Amino acid sequence: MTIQSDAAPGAADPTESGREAAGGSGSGESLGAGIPAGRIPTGSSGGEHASREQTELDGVDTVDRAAGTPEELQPYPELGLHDDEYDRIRQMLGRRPTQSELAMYSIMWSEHCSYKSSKVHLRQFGEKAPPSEHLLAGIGENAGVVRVSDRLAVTFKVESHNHPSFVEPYQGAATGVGGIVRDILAMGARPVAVMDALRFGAADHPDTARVLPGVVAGVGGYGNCLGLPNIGGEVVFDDCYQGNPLVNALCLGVLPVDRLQNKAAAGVGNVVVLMGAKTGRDGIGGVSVLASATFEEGGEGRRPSVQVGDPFMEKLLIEACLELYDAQLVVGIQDLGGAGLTCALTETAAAAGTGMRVVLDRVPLREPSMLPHEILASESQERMLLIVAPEKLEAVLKTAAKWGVPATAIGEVTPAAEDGTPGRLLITWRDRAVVDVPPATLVDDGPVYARPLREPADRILFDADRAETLPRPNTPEALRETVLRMITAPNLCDKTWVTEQYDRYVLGNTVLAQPEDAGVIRIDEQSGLGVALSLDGNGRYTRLDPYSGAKLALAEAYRNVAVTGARPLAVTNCLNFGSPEDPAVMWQFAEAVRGLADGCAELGIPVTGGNVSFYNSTGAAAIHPTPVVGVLGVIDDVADRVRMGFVRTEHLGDELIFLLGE
Amino acid sequence: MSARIGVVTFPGSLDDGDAARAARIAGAEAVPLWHADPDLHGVDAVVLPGGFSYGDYLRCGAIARFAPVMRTVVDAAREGLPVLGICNGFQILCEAHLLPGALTRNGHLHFRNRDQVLRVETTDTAWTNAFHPRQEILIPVKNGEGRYVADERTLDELAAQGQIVARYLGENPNGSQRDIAAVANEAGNVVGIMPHPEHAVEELTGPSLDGLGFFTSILKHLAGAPA
Amino acid sequence: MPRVVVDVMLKPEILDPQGQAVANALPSLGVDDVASVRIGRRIELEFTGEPDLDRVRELADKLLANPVIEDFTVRLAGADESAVPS
Amino acid sequence: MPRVVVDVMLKPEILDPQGQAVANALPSLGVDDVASVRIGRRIELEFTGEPDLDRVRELADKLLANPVIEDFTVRLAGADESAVPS
Ligand SMILES: Nc1ncnc2c1ncn2[C@@H]1O[C@H](COP(=O)(O)OP(=O)(O)O)[C@@H](O)[C@H]1O
Repeated sequence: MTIQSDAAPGAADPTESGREAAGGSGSGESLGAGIPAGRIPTGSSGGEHASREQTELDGVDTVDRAAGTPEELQPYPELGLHDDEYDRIRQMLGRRPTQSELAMYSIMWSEHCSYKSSKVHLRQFGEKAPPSEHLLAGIGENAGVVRVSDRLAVTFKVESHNHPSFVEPYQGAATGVGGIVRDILAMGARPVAVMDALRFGAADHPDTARVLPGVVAGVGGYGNCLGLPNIGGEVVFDDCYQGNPLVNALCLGVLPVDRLQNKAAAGVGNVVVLMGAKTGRDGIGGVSVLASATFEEGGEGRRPSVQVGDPFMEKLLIEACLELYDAQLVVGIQDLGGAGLTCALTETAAAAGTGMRVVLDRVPLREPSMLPHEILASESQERMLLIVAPEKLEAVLKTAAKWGVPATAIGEVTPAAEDGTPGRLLITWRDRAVVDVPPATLVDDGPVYARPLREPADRILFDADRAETLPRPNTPEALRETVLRMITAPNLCDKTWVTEQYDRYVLGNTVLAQPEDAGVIRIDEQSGLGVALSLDGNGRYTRLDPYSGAKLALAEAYRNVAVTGARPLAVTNCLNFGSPEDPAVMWQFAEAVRGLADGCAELGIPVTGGNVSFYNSTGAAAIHPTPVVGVLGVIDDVADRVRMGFVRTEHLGDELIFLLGE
Repeated sequence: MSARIGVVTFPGSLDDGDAARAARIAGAEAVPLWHADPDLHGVDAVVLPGGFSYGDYLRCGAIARFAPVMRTVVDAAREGLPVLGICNGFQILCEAHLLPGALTRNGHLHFRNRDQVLRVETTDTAWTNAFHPRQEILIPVKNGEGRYVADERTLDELAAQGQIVARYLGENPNGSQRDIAAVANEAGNVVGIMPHPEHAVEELTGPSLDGLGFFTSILKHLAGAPA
Repeated sequence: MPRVVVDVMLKPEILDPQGQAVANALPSLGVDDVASVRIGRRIELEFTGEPDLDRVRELADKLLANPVIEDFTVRLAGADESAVPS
Repeated sequence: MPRVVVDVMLKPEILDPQGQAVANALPSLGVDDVASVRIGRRIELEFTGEPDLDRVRELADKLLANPVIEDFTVRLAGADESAVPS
């Protein structure tokens, strides 16, 4: 009994034709038929045999080897895992993790993926949320989905790409847009618009001259090439973002209600298909310690953790996915984001409670020498994971080929255990098991921390420093001076230099965009149905009072949507904060979440999704706590939208101007 | 029977839906054409839409030019089939040598999207006969590589033979030579334009309705009005 | 595997705004002995067998360069030149 | 005037979407013996005096290349290489 030839050691060249849909009539059928269980060796291997095996495997750590070498030292601290977290992994597995498993736990239990510090607070969004009959999918999905008519739903979400955008502004911002677009796509929606909220250090700082043009060109480069109109955003300057700019990107998508997709890898025997770009050593900076620490001491240098985006591939991926949805060819789908295959495999399996068997050798690679943990950790962009019924596989590969997108069957869905406990994720490489874990342990059983909170000591000073005590300009000269100062302030100046680099016309449905307060997109040409969106935040207010600051950001976005004539329906948010290990930051975070949740309850609209970005600081100094809030509203006929400028009428000169509010 | 206007979709085309909508608003039937299918399905005219075909990698339009559909389009255009290339479509027409010159990186090196005033320099083409001579129109421009260049002799010839179809008025948005925004072939059936008429066909979504003129022109042309 | 390098540069009479932008930035970096900068493309083609340079020239003329605005040169890469990944 | 050529290529492990798009287009043009294509920049600097290659390397590192994702090489142009306009 041998494994199929294309998974054998000699056949590691992934470019070999026939592996990819684009290369021919496709391959995966054999996988659909299932991999006999007996092919995965399970017995323990001893002495001589083991060492021969190890050379064949390039020293890669297998499940057998892990079981036989319980005391082997592993670089888990370098991967960001604490002693107790590592102990829990050992306990859950009943042995030490393999290298690949360690990489996977370190990724899935990271702050970024597990929300381990924020979870206890974010619960309020659900608990305090008003009941909403519009919500088809909420927090926990790739993006929240809101029903806006009998037939149509919209989905939207904002996400951060702050750190990558500081390292490599163009690519960091570009892949930030690419990532949020795939989230929207994964829900079954066609992406139809983007927005971007940007924060930089001082406008006249030399490094801002590096970061800002790169970020703006990257947001534009990727979004323009995808054909998504940019309908709004923010550009804010403040010293606190000097070493840590904020790049928050939002995407809006539209779907027919019955096209909603989910990520569950349901249906034993269904095929797991990887579609999109080849996998390379992108963004594996973190786990490269696994190779260097254990095997190639001082060998390869730290890999650049920068990913390069290919918007053209993403555009093809979008068209291919939409065609698959419309033909009802996929059972489940998940985008590959920051945590790559690791996240997509474990989340799809955990969502269904099934197991999964994956032949890692089948993953098409850009660099054939990649090791299993690198393949699993790779953050290569423009990839999606599909769950496909075996009889639909051929049609899926054909659709992918039509759009020139590689698609490869890499595994299959396996049953839960007989006693009803969820199945296991079994990953093989060169015929050996390198991962054998219960998927939910990575997704749901990660650590959760109620971190200590402490009100920052300077709050008292802020409270004492009332606006009423500030000197007011009270002479003509002082007024003149104040006005001049304001109109030359970077935060108030015209943002055309930025917004002109974005296409706002593509798709022909942009009803309002820059310089309006909110973007408005028509989503149904027949009825004129449309949605309005605004994205707002204010780090300074939130620094002064996180609870009110978050509420104010919500109120601003809500107002901006309401003034267009739209009814606000739902909220997304991106919470940009410093280190959660700093009690003062954690207090800011807790207060801001409480404020946002209370604000949403008062306004009667739910938070449908969002993103938390911690560890935003320059040196030891955290950025201002910066919740960025997106509000979505619906307008029955976009022809009724209200523009922000005064409208010229026949009675020009007779118009009355009112100031509403206090 | 309404005129049938084919709109080609290349991998990476973005404004194909908009071009089809514009054709429909003008009263034509829009027929989708696929880059890999050399058959033009009997259309009366073809639009090569805007976008980033093949990611605009290498040079804009360089790879799309070799698509199977383009071989047919090139032959048919030489026989008189009206073809309008918008933005990326203009770039493809230049790469395919159906139009002289080339489109290069904007002088200021940025992608730029703004509402732009143009002057229609000739109404003597299949795509501009519905305008009046020297009409000033407002349509969006949006490109990163829209700077038209050609050698001086070609530019002189284009001017002399009335092949300059439209010029930028006011600030030149990309550094195009002689403010050229659109050119035609000698016969006037093939026109390339950098700005986007298909984005100025509806009150709600465009800065004006001026773009419609290109699509009503082709209908007039096909109905037998002299080109 | 043998590699062919195709260098593509804008014709001298065509404005190269990118090169100009770099040239303009140099003095502020203390570089004042550069008279001009031109920026083009370097294309490395890795062949599975012996490359036919004439065919590469044809390819360059048709696809890799636009003869309306660009000049190109074609040559076999020296063994010492940086390699594309295998 | 002496010329220095700076060749800038993406690091081998970095995705090169441009090169990939060209490589994918080749078969339809009848070219099937190209295994991979990488596209980078060729920068020609024309000096008024004797160029100091170490200083050019510094310049490449700071301005001409993006060392996060790109590698570069610096060399004096041979007399036979295509000239930039004088
Ligand atoms: N980064 C950005 N991306 C897209 N649009 C932006 C961006 N920054 C600002 N805008 C848009 O520019 C316009 C003016 O912005 P701004 O000066 O911040 O106005 P306001 O204070 O009214 O929000 C708004 O329509 C806003 O959406």
